[in-house]
Amino acid sequence: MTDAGPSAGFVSILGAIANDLLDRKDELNRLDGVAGDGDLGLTMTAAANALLELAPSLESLPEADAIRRCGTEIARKAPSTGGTLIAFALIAAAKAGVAPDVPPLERAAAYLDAAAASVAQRGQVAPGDRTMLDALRPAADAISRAAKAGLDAPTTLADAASAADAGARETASMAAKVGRAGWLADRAAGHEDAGARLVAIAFAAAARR
Amino acid sequence: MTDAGPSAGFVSILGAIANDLLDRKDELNRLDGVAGDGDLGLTMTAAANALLELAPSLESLPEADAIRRCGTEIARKAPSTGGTLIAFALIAAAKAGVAPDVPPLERAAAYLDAAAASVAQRGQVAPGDRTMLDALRPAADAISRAAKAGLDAPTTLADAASAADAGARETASMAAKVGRAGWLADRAAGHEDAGARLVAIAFAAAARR
Amino acid sequence: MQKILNDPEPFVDEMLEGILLAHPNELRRPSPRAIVRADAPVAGKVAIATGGGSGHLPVFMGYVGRGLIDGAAIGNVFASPSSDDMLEVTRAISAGKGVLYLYGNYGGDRLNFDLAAELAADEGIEVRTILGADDVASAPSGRASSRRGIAGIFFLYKVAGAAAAEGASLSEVVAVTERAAAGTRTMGVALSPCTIPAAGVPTFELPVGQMEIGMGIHGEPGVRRGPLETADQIADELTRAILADLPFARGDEVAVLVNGLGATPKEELYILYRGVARILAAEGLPVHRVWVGEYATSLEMAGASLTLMRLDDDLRRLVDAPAGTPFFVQG
Amino acid sequence: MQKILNDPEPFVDEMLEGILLAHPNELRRPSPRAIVRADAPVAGKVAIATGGGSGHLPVFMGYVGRGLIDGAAIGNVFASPSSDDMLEVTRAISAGKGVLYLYGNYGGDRLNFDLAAELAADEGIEVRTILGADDVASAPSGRASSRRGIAGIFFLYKVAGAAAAEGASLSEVVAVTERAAAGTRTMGVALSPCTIPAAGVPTFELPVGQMEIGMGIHGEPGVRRGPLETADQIADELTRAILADLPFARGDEVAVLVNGLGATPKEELYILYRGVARILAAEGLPVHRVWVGEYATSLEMAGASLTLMRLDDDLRRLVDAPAGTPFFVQG
Ligand SMILES: Nc1ncnc2c1ncn2[C@@H]1O[C@H](COP(=O)(O)OP(=O)(O)O)[C@@H](O)[C@H]1O
Ligand SMILES: Nc1ncnc2c1ncn2[C@@H]1O[C@H](COP(=O)(O)OP(=O)(O)O)[C@@H](O)[C@H]1O
Ligand SMILES: [Mg+2]
Ligand SMILES: [Mg+2]
Ligand SMILES: [Mg+2]
Ligand SMILES: [Mg+2]
Repeated sequence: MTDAGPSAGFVSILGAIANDLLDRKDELNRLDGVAGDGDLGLTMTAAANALLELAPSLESLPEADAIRRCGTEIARKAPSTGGTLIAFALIAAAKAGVAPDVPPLERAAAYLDAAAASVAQRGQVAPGDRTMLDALRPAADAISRAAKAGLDAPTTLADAASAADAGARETASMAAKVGRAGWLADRAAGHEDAGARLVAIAFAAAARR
Repeated sequence: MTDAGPSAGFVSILGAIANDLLDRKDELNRLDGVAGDGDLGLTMTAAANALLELAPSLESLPEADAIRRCGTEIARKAPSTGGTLIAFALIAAAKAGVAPDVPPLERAAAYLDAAAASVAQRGQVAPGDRTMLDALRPAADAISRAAKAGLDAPTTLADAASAADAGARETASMAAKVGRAGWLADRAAGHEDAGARLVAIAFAAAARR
Repeated sequence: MQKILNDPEPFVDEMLEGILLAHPNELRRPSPRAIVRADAPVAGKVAIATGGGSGHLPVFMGYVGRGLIDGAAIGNVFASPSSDDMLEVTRAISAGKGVLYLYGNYGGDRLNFDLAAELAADEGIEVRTILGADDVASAPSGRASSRRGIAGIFFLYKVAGAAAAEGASLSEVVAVTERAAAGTRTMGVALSPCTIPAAGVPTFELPVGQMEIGMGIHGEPGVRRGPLETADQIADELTRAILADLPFARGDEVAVLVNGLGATPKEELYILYRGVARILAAEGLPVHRVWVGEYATSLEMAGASLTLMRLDDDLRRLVDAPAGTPFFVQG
Repeated sequence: MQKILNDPEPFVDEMLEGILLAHPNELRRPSPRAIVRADAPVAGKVAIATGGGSGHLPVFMGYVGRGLIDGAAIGNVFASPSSDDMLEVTRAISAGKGVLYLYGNYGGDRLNFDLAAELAADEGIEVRTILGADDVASAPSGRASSRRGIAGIFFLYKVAGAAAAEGASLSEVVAVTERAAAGTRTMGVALSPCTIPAAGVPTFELPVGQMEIGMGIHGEPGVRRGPLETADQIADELTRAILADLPFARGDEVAVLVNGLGATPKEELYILYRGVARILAAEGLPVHRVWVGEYATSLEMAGASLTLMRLDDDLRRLVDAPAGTPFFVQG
């Protein structure tokens, strides 16, 4: 990590996430196809490619600016429901007013809190509605807890990843509240929500890095 | 054959042919699909149903009138290339000026001669062009020969049926001259012409009756 | 994947290039994913913007033209356009009389177009929004505002576009279009899936001999899946669901749209309409005018949808008004 | 068989019933298989009759209307109408200025329509015949008169119909339409078969990943079958075959029709046109006007055809003239 700019840590996590998303395209399409239109893998491929292209220019930026650039880039290049909610979430995180001298895990906790609040507000959803929030909220909470408890970064990220994974798994038994209603043939029963799995993939990538 | 009208013999052959055509619908569609549009079985089903409906009203007509009615009915109800050529052929046969007191096989020979000439003229084809004429011409010739030789009806019809069958088989190695040209991928090679097989079916039905 | 294409990746951009090459005098492209009338902004007229994912032609940009809408933001296949794209459209069509955003009720579109509307307002452009939410199969009538927008948007474009062409103010256009939306109901049936080019495999499986009643135009699940029924049975199921929902009442004059989803021949659409017409006649609902054809598609999906709009004098005049785009002409 | 129908047997008659129910003010039906303009015969005008098998909408009856043709005889799916049907059409449209028969070059149609023309002549109606024979894939240029007629018939209807609407005499209509026919060439590609409802199984097999270049609109074999190529490669193969055949020469102004066979989305047709437009530009052939959509279909067959017509001043004016039917409107 020689010559590391202020956002080097963020960028390296970003690269890990983007690469994993590229690998999981078909799985995300398939999950989205169960109840939606089967394109989340395509949208996330567009997002991941945009981020990988952007990454080199981010390292030297202040962290909040780097995060905001990711948000505006996804808003432009991957503007689906999922993509736009993620873009808004990143922009909200960038706006959260996190001071650069706060320790990394606390910064992460503050970003994720703002991000989860943004998804809930913009998407008008709560936990249990079978959306990406069902993986994001528990992961954010796990990081907050770990940061408060003073755990180390690898442990914290592993906790967050397993919280996100558990949250994604639970969506398989949830009924969707947004979009289609309960009176529709519930083909989705037993399948995870695509956006929740996407969040779990991202946290797993961050933890593995 | 009590109460038989002047066309009872013709009508009974007609019924046999119509029923066999109904049975062979899929085969005729399939053969027509090889180089054409796959509908000869459908057209012949329409023709056969029309003839079966018409048949009861024909027995009491003079034979030439009965034949002409079959032609005009097929022209109305089954007006495809194959159907219309058969309709014209029947009308030509009816117009051939065959005297009712000529012996049956000679009458048949004269009808068929006029029919084959009509197909050749209306369709602008000659034997060897891979059409129904390649079964009709040899069958007509076989009946002429048998009638001249004074053979009995069953033998004559059996001869005609095997001549038509042999003619239909030969079309499998003929190149089409009408419609598609030789420069087209010759998917038809090895398959019989649908219209020739149709004629062979008709003569086989007549012989079996 | 039996498709005529070069590469799934630039599918949308190559399609746009083809459309612009074919219709250079009628359409222009202020930015890569924004298509507007060649003569936009049209002075003295309320402007109408729409947008949404690709794969539904003539929805969306096929309705950009005379007597219809002014511009469309173009997303990837089945994906929302960006707020930037919608903002570009808005800027290119705004003639100072206000802009109506008229599009289907989908999460991504709402997020992006609401943001575009905010940004446009910051630039001094007044924007009002009406959502197409006509698919009775997508939510019960108690939650009608969460319904998906499908082929019924055609009637909304027609009404809003004709009102704007007549010189109505933004609030007048909004009022009459909201009345149209309130009286428009659609339901569809899918007989086959379709394949997003970049995905390469069908979005879902629908075995031969089966149909899905109420399926969405991106392949979202419908109300039930079962054995393929006859045209008359399908007409009955679609028509009854629609009639019960508004509910339409004896004597209501209606406009009818029988829409093909992509692979279903016009011959079949007319057989379906025959069944619908008989029911409408029996229910005492006079048919003012009928449109039969492909008005809102899902790539090569087989199937059809039925839309009914309840008419009043204004709506009757507006649906009858002339219109002309490269994809749709009404004399 | 994923079709919306009641019963294969009355398929054509139910379709006609649906069409008449949908468009009662524009079309009428003097006999069960004859569809004519509601206002036929149109006084003072040469009348134009066509006909052919069903399954190709808007070909044939979709072009019955203002500025186009006057009537169509309707056959079963892919089968000729009867001579009686054509005679009924002829009687219903003849306004004393003569009748032009304009239809595709198929054996059954020729036999039946020639007979109808003879019978019409017996009744004192003058009939002239022009055949559409535009499919370059169906016979070499040395035997051009034995070619099949496919989507290019649209241009012939347009030219003949506009000339008749201008008040031209029968021999004038014939002359300009023959000039149009002489300068019109089409070639197509099929990506899937289609199924005649009464047959219940596809007319032929075409494995996924394969295409057939030059296939006829009833599934008649084409010039070659091979792996599915890119849109640009297909554009190249179709365009080059057409350009070489007339041959078109640098500077010739052309009208272009990119026609979908049934299941191919408009998105793909425009991607195909993009490839065609590039070649035409490179060859120095100015494009006067482009039509993209479903103008001559084969039920639910996937695929497309390309038609080019060489223009002169008359033909340019005639293709641009307004026209209006329930299936096609040009402003
Ligand atoms: N209102 C919402 N709030 C939060 N998340 C949502 C909402 N709607 C959809 N999502 C998430 O987005 C995912 C689908 O994203 P995407 O495929 O991009 O949507 P679309 O194709 O419908 O635009 C869902 O799996 C879900 O997790
Ligand atoms: N010009 C012709 N002369 C004689 N027979 C012909 C001619 N053209 C076609 N046929 C016969 O008609 C058969 C096809 O009949 P049909 O399926 O009714 O034609 P289509 O569907 O093309 O109208 C062919 O198999 C052939 O035997
Ligand atoms: Mg999706
Ligand atoms: Mg045939
Ligand atoms: Mg989507
Ligand atoms: Mg046929």
